[in-house]
Amino acid sequence: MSALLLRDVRLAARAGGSAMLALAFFAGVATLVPLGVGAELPRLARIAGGVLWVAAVLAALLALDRLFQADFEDGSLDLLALSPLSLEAVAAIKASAHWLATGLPLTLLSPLLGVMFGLPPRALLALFVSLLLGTPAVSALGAVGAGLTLSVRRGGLILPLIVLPLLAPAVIFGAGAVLEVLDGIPNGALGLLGAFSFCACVLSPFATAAAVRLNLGS
Amino acid sequence: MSGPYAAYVLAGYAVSAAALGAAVLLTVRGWLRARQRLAALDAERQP
Amino acid sequence: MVFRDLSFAVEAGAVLSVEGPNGAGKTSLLRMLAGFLAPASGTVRLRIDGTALEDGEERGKQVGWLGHHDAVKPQMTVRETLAFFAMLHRGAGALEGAMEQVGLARLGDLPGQYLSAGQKKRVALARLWLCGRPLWLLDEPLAALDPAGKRVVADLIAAHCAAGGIAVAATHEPLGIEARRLVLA
Amino acid sequence: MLRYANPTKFLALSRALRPWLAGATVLLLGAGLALGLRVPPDYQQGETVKLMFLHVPAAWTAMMAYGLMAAASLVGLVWRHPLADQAAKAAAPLGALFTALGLLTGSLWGRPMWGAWWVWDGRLTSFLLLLFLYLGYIALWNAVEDETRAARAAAILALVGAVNLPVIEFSVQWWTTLHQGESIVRAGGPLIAGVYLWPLFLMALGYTLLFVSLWLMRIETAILERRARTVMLEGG
Repeated sequence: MSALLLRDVRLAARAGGSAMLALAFFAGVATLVPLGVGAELPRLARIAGGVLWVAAVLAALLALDRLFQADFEDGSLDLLALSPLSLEAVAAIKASAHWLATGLPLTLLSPLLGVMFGLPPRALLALFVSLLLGTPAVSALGAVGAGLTLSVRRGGLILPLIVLPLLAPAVIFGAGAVLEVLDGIPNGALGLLGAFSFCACVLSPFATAAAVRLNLGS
Repeated sequence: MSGPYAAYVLAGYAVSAAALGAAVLLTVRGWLRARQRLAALDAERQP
Repeated sequence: MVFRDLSFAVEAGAVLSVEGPNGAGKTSLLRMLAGFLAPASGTVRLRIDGTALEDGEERGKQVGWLGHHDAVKPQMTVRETLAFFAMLHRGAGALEGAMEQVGLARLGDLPGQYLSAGQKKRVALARLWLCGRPLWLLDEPLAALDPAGKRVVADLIAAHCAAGGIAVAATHEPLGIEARRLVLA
Repeated sequence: MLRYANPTKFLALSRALRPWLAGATVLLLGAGLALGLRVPPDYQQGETVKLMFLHVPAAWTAMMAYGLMAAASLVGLVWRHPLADQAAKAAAPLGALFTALGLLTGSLWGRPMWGAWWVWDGRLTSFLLLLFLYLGYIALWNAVEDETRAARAAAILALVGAVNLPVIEFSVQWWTTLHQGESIVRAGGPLIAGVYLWPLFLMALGYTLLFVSLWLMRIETAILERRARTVMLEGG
């Protein structure tokens, strides 16, 4: 079980892996937005939650289309399917490895970028916690998209199109959690985000495994 | 129909009619073409 | 529909060589035996120690698979790849022994990207040996191998069957050991 | 239901239904328009209330289409019915069309009050996301080469989408209350007075039957095309 997790995380973390790519993209977007929107911190703070959340989701999606395709193309996926682990377990582990390699680093980096948007400390904490709760859902639902686009040569292009509507609630609740602190009006965003993320993480492996299974028959 | 916003209403109806009309036309055209192709192939197979 | 009305049985210790032109369905047959692909009709049954396994995924857990691609990651060394799959498939074999047997003894720490096609195939063979599964399904095992490599394949299969295993190989050239032949038209 | 699963029976059924469906659709839309266009202008929205007769039926049909698509996908996935897969595939473009129409008439309807062509109103936003779900579904169908795998992949997506739809709907409504403070007048549907109810109902039913007739015809087309392909393959 952990062998697969460690292998995937190590593969993603290595130079060619996706971890650095996601972080670079996240930081890149976070620096470009103020250049586009203007430097008034009060205004930036207002949109910080939303912008950083969207940037984090897109950064996480970057690494997703190779989640299964790399193993599919080099024959590893066949061997993974023959392992004592069920495909659902493999799907869950793959999604967790993706979260460890991309979701978690993005979450750890987010407070630093939040400072650049003039977010007060309590809002930084809200941003951090919302990403901590929400990025697993991005990996889980993203894994479904990765499974579905497994046999599509340039699957990466339609993966965002398929997954983004499904991630809308995560972005809404995530950004809402930051606004809650800024406006001082409790809106229960974190609770809703936690519930959404939990359901996504529990249910997605079944859909992902089904998607992978049908591609194994090729 | 009068009033400042009558134009919007007309636009709405015009676009809806155009879009639905196009959908009907395209669907029927596709259907006819499929029928003709099948008929032609059947005729070809047993002259 | 690739093939139909096909039925055969292979008993323990036997080798079945599946032959036929390209596109005859050799690979599809192997994938069906492995449980990746469900047959449109009919059943695939593996009887092992008295219990009959018909469900594809159950059967898959008894299958040693050698596919077209050798599943060797460029960034992982030979030893890392073998160790990973041995742990994943809970194989009991000794790593060093397996590497020696396929002639990779000195290449343990070489990352996959520097391996030739033949060497990658040997890694796949070592993995097959390590994982110790009763039913071996081999898709063109002799491809990309030099004569010495071909002998390794023959020896491995012979040893596997001597220990009571079954081997089904899709191949274009003779395996170099005594085997029943199944030709797909 | 399974009796109509085999294509020839389906073709017979569809052919039999077609005249009735077409006739009913024309009658309903005709009556709906006749009544709707002569309805008195709303005290608050003036003439634009007439757009409601386009927006609400289109939006309703778009949602219903997704429901039918998901149901057909489930049947196709579980009982492995190629006809159900074709039914789901045939419904998607129509569903997307009605969603787009709903969006367009919605923005036209809201334009006078909100003073902007697009407003992030809860309903419009959730229909925009529904449109993305449709486009993703259609894109997946076209991206996967092998037809049977494409059908199953799309079916899984449709089901995942269907499970998520209520969540998306809720999160968007929640989101609008969140941003309530920013002076967006909530364009809630007007209290539907009796006089508007009838045209609305007729139009909604008319749209629904229009969708069903187009849907059945598109499924027939798919069956005929598939038959043509098999004839070509065997004939060759």
